Amino acid sequence: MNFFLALIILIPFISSMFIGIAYMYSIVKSPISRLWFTIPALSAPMVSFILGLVLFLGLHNGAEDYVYRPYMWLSLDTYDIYMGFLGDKLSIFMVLFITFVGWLIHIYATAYMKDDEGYGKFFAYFNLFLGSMLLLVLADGPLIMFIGWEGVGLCSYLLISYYFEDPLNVNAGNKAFIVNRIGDFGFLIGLALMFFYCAPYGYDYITIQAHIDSIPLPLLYLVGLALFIGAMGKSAQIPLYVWLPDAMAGPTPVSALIHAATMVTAGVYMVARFHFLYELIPAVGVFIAYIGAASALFAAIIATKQSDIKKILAYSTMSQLGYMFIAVGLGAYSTALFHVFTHAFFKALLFMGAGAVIVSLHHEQNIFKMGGMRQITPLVYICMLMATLAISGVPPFAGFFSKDEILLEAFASGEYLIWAIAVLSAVLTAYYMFRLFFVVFEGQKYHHEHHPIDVTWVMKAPLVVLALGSLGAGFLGLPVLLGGHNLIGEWLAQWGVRASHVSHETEWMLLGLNITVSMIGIGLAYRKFKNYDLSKETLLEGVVYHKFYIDEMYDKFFVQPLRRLSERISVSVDVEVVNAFVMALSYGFVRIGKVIAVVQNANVRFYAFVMILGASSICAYLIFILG
Amino acid sequence: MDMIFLILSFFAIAGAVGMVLAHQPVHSALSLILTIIALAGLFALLSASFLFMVQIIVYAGAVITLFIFIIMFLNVKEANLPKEPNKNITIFLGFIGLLPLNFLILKALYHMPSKALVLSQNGFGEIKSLGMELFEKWLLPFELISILLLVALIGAVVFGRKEEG
Amino acid sequence: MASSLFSYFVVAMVLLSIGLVGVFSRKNIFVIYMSIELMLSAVNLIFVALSNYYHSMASQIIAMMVIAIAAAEAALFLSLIVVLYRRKKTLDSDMYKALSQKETL
Amino acid sequence: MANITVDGKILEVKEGALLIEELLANAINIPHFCYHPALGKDGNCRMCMVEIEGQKRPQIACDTPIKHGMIVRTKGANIDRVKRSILEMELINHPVDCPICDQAGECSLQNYYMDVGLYESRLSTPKVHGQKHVDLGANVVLDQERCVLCTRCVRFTQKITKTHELGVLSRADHSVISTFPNQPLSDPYAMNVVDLCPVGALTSKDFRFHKRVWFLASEEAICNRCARGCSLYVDHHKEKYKDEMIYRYRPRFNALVNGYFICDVGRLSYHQENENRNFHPMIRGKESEYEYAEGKLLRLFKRNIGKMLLVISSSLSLEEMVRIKALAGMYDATISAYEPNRFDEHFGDDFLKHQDLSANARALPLLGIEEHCMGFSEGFEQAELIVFIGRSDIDMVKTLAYETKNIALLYGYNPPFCEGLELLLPITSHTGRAGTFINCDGIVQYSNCAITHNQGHKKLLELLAMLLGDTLNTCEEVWEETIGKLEHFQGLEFEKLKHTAQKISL
Amino acid sequence: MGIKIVKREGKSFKDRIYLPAILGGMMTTLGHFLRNLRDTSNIKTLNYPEEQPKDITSRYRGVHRLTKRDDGSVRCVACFMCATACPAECIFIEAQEREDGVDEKMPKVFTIDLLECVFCGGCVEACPCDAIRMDTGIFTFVAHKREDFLLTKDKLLSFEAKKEKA
Amino acid sequence: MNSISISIVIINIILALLFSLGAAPILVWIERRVAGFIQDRMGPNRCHIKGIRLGGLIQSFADMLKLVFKEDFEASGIKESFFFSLAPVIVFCSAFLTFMVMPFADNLKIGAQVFYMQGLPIDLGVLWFLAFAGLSVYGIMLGGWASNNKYSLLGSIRAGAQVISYEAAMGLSLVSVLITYGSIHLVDIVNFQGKLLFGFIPAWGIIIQPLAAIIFIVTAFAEANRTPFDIAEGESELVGGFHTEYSAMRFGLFFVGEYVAMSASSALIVTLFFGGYHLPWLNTQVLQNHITWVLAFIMIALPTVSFFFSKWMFNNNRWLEEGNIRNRESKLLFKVIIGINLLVILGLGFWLSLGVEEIGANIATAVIQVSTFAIKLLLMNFVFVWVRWTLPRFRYDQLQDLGWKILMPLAIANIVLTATIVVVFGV
Repeated sequence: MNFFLALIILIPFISSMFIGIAYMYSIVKSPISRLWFTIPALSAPMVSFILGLVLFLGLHNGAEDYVYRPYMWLSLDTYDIYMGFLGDKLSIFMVLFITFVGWLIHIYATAYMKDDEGYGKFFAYFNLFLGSMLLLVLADGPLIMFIGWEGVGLCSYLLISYYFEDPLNVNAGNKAFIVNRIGDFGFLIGLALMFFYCAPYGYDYITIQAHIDSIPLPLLYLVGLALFIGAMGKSAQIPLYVWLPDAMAGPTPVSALIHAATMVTAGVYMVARFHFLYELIPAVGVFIAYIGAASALFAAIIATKQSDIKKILAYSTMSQLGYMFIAVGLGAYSTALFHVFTHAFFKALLFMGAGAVIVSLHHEQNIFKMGGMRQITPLVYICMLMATLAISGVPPFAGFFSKDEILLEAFASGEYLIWAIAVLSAVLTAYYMFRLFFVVFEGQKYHHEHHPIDVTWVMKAPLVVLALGSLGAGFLGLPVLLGGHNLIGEWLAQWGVRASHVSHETEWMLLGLNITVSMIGIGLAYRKFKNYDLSKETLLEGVVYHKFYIDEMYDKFFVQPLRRLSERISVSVDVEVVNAFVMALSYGFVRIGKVIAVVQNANVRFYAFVMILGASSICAYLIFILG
Repeated sequence: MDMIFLILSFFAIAGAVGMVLAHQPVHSALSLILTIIALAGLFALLSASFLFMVQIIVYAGAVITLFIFIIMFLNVKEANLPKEPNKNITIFLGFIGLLPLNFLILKALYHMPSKALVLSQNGFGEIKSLGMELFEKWLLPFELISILLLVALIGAVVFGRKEEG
Repeated sequence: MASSLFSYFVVAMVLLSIGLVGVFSRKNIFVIYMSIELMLSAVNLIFVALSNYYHSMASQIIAMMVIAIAAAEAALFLSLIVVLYRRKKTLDSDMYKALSQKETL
Repeated sequence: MANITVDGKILEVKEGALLIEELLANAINIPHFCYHPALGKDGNCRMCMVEIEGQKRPQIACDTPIKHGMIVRTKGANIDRVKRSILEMELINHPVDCPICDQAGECSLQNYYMDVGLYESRLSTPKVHGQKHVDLGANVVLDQERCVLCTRCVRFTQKITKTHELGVLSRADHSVISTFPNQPLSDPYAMNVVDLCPVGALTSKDFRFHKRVWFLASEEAICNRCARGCSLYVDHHKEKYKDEMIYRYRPRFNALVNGYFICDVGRLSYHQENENRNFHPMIRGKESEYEYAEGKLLRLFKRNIGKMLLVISSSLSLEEMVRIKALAGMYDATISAYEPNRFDEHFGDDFLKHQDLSANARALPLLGIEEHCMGFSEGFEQAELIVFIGRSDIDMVKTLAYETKNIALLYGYNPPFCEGLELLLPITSHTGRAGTFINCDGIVQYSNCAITHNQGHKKLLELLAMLLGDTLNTCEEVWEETIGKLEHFQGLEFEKLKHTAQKISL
Repeated sequence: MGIKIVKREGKSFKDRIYLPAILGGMMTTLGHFLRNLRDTSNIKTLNYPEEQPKDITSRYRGVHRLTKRDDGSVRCVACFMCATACPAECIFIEAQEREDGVDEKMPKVFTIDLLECVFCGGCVEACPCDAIRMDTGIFTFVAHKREDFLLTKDKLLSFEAKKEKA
Repeated sequence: MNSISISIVIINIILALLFSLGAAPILVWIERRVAGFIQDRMGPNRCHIKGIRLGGLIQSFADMLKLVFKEDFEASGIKESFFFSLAPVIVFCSAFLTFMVMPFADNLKIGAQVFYMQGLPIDLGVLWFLAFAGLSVYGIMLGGWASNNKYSLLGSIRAGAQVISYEAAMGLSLVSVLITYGSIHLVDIVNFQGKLLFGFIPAWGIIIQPLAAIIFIVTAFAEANRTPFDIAEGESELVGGFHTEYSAMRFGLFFVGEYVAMSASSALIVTLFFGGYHLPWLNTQVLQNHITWVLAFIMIALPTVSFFFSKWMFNNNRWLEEGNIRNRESKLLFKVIIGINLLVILGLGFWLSLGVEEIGANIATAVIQVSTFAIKLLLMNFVFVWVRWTLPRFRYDQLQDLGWKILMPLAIANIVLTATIVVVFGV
């Protein structure tokens, strides 16, 4: 069954290639039925999911971790690096929800993209994206993981700038790619450092774990930080988050896929994967937690003033990712992954619901131009309500349990500042999510420009499934306190739960607090957005609306100076120093060439003459010699 | 015999010199005809009667005719002829340059056994013997030549057609 | 004995030299081509003379084939000249440099 | 702007303008005699009748201001009947002597009759006869019988020249145009009335009976008599077995330069293009073949590198000047455009005539060609060969040092003398070649090549190309190669310039 | 409906090889040849200088003439209509002012180049004054020099119309 | 080299000159009279010497005289005076040389010696004709080019292209003929045609090789620049084509050259396809064996023919004026005919009564064959003339189409067919 690991990855890749070729054929030769794209696109994640399920059941029945190494990939001097896949509990867990949620998003996307000309292209990318993510997750070593890591980056770039006719979208894609490159740079440094020390023994997680001691401690800090920079890039943490809102330029299923199942969770997964490393350097962990907390709060604040429905959701993702990093940083990897799991459901639902709204309003994204959608798309309304409740942390929806656990971890770790920020963020989360919800679904109808239509069942069906997931996923991690077993916690016990030493009273208290906090947020939103007026905007709100001018600051402090510097260099140094040198050389050669080129005058008669002269000279010489 | 040989050689060489020196291509071509016909005479003198006819029919009758035809067809004006101010000097220099070459070859040839070449008796050089030889021993080259001619024909047609557009 | 093999060789050599000189000293593409033809004829003369000398038909056949090839060459060459002249409006062979320079025919 | 409907077509025109202006501007044929864009409306001929919706009777288009929404008809049975009646009226006393009338072929009356008239004459009473040959002075002859009394000529002397020489005499069908006693037509623009006259009443004594107009071909050119450079048509014809001749100059409308008129001096200056021409090259006073003389010129240039003075006329075209400059650069020669007799104060006036008699002197500073006496003298001292190009005032050299210098002359006309000239090479004259000229106001105009003489003399540009050893034989090539790249001519497109004059900043 | 199908001629094999048609033509000419060879009296050739043509009609376009006014002066007013109409451009006119008061304009030079004239009669049609006619009946005009074929104004005025035989 | 061989050579050369050069004025006369009769005209009939018109033949001699004595001038535009003069000479010489190899009679056997009855006793046969017919175009091209006249140049260009095109078809059509006859020697070819096919049909080329005959005749027309292939001259388009600028005897050489070329083409056609010097059913052998009867037949036939000719002459040879000097001609000619008849009959009778030996038989056979050849030649020339006055000129592209697209493939097909038959039936 080990080779199932390879199959899980290969199937999306093969289907992607197939769709791609079919798409090329349809463009170059003649249009073909869309079923040629749809069927492989939908079946690939499904098959992967089933395979994952088989593996999961195997693990569940107590099998060993699956390791599958089909062939040697690199043979560098003395180091041999295998193409290897690792199927332990963590990765199979990831595989399961990635493929499942991904599959739902695929189904949704078939309806969402049905009028698009690049239907086949889209699904080729989509499957490739999924495959890359699976490669990232199932890799048995950092190098293989890095392939998936970069593949994910590439596909995000392709998909974000999917509507490449508009330069804005292309810029967004570029931005995502470049910001990710910065993160990847850190990631690569970390990998390289690790490689330097661990490669002699082998370069897969197990070996690294075994030989982590060979890295000196100070360097270990550096490695941890460097890897975290990579995670920052992928998972959109301060300061490398800027690409995330812009990534909304892609089609909505792309956003859903990026935010729910694939890309952004890569950072969390990576940190969890290197838990053995981070456990050695708890200070870095705390740093990560602070970054996470800051991101959570920061994003939540920004989200309160956004008007683009997808951007709100994007910031909420960033905020939730902040929660996850809080957990990760504090060592509660299973908690973080639990939140990843629940988040996958309700965030996918949110995006797809938002997508449904957008579609029904003919691609209107401004929430203030929506309103009253309840009557039009009642089912979407219900699903969105459930998702919103879930993200706001209202019991018994999924978000409540995972978030509660994170808060518990934060409280228990003693970092009360982080805890406080997290709670504040929770208020804001409930606030901005319900703000969105009320504005979009309740309130005045603001769509006289459009004639809203209800979306098809192909779009709705995944919503329903996900809504059920948002409702029920939390119970998989139902804490012991509430009589649950915390199945996920147990499953991922290896990635430890540290919060067991908090007393039940405290837990109850925190639980209550959480509910209260959510209610406050919801209440605020309800009060404010019954009659909302955009014109009353304070300075602070303006700042918030403009996302704290972070983009502008980036532009001012990094982009512009660099651009000016390069311009200066291109004008002065390049022309006057480098060019002069090169030109002097070339001028010299040209001069010499010109002198020599006199004989190369393209005059065949001249060549013939010279040839004859040569022959004649030889003859003259012969006559001279022979006498 | 010797007299005829000398006269024909003189005409051949005179024609060749005229061809090289003439400014107008038509004059060159006409001088070349002189050479060709004189050479045909030399062939006849060497009792190669078929080659004599072929030389006249193919060279004088077809090739040079075609040549003059093209020259007239293009009808190049005096002003459009290439300017060759140093023509005579280069020709002279060329001859000087070629002298050693010729000298060496002739020196080598001088030691070949010398024998007068005369009109052969008993049918040597007749068309029949040439034909028998050609179609018995040289059939393949003959066919190859025919293919070559065909290729040249097609090539000429392809080159010469009107430019489209 | 003027009409010995050697004297035929002398005549052929002279014609060949004239042809060679013509090829590299004249610009007129027609004259260049005619010089080439002249060289072919000169070689033919040698072949025929040797045929007579050795009483062999083979060299006459070769001479005949040379003539045939010259005819084929003439057809191609002349059509080339026509094309070139149409495009360049000159017979100057030095102007036909399209392959050596950035210029079209 | 206003929209009017003319014959079912909607035109966008200027509100308040005269209807006839806009109709003519939109190329709608509307017969008229008395209206002229330069002289304005008068409304006496009644030829330009149009039907206007809402008006009971047909109206004259030349006195109808445009209103928005007007619906105008210029055709139709009704209006044709009106026009035919008016024409019949005009022709009651017309002698209908088209075979001997100089205007035949360009006569409005004739054209309108062919368009709408075509009736049998109903006249039985004898026609009123007038004088057939009245010499008005200043080369203008009046035929009173043919006159339709449009008074364009009268208004010309009133409005344009303000000399008031002409008037209408008598009444009714005895009305005639006339000068005042002992006051002949004498102003320097008088011959414009011949062009203005729509019929054959006023004819030019200079052109009268020389050629029927339908034989003439017209070429657009400009006058090179003075620095104004008026636009004109060169009417020329090559009779069988004879050399090409210019028969007249006619003014060509050019709003930037001369409007509708030219002066009489310029009009008659075509005579020098026909007469006084020299076609025979001479070498040291002996006639020679042109090709040989050309070779001689080239040899002269090659022999005198660095020792030459090129004395050029400032009436040469821009292209020629540029090429001469290149020539000077190539042969290391000095150029001078010094002309002592360039200005004539008596010639200039405040209308079209300009006191500077050179057609292209504004180009000299642009190209950096010396035009002062100093430069000439300096060049003269060093030179052994003096080449006069396009001018013949070699007397001034004669007075200085005739014996010691060789003089070559490239000139289109008869030079004052030929003895002692090293070389005299005829070139085509002003009308025999195309060129661009800059007039006194910095307006660049293109003059077409109008005539080609039988004799094989070359254009100056071709000679210069020969001397320079390249192939820039035409103005187009020179513009493309050099002039277009000069700073002052950056914005100009040559193709556009060929048809429209353009102003440049000097 | 209204379409008439016309058989294409010249497409059959017999037509395409030409030889039958050529032979047919040659038979025709051979027939003429043999007939005339046998007996020359069928030939209609006129032995011209000895035999003169007898059938020159009044409408025959002979050499031109210029008509005169009643007072014997030239009727032409040099309007150039004949020169304009002439397809061979063989009429050369120069106009001049007429001083005698009869008219304003008259030809100074009026020349017809008979070597170029195609005798189409266009000039006669074009003349508005009936000043040029081609009714002289002269069908041969022989001269030794080219200049003699240029009919000047005086010569044109000197021709008379051919007298009709009663 | 005895006196007999020298005299035979001289006779041969005289015959060749007679058939080529001497035929020219007669051909001109035939051309003009035939043209006249075909077009229902008289043709030249005025020129006479003391009333002797010979049906207008004198006109040709007068024209010749005129051409010889006319002022020979060159236009001032002609730069290449030498080539201008050379061109007609080339045309004339090559046409003349072409004729030189035609056999006028079978090889004459006198005693032990065998003589070729050709102007030049060369056994190259057909190839010689091909070679010199090809050369004659140089004259035309050179003349047209040297004239420095665009019409002339166009004419010469046309001539060049035409000759190159048709020479190919001609050579190819000859190949099949040569395959059939198995020789390139013209005497062999003619003797082959002396045989009988199936015992009663003369084995003439036109019967054995009809396709080759047609192709060859057509191409021969083209080679001789005769109508309908005279586009080089093309007076309706090119004024006079290559000879526009020529006058006097230089033109005369062109003129005569054309007729000589025509004569040569006719001779070759006759030789190749119409049995050459053979009378049908009477080949050399038969003639030599039955020479007595043949001579007797001539003695009877000659007066009969003369009678009918005289009758025709008195019918048609009249001048319209009574008493004109020209009207006496018929009587004079009648006397001459009677004289000739008497001479021939008396001579032959005398000879027959003496008895004919072998040499005499051979010589008589040769004379009869030469006459046969002359008559056939004349008839073929008549066909040339006849075609000229029947067919219009080809358009240039049609001409090239005909040459390359019809005649050439046909000739090749004919070669294949002939070769197949020869190989299969071993004939």
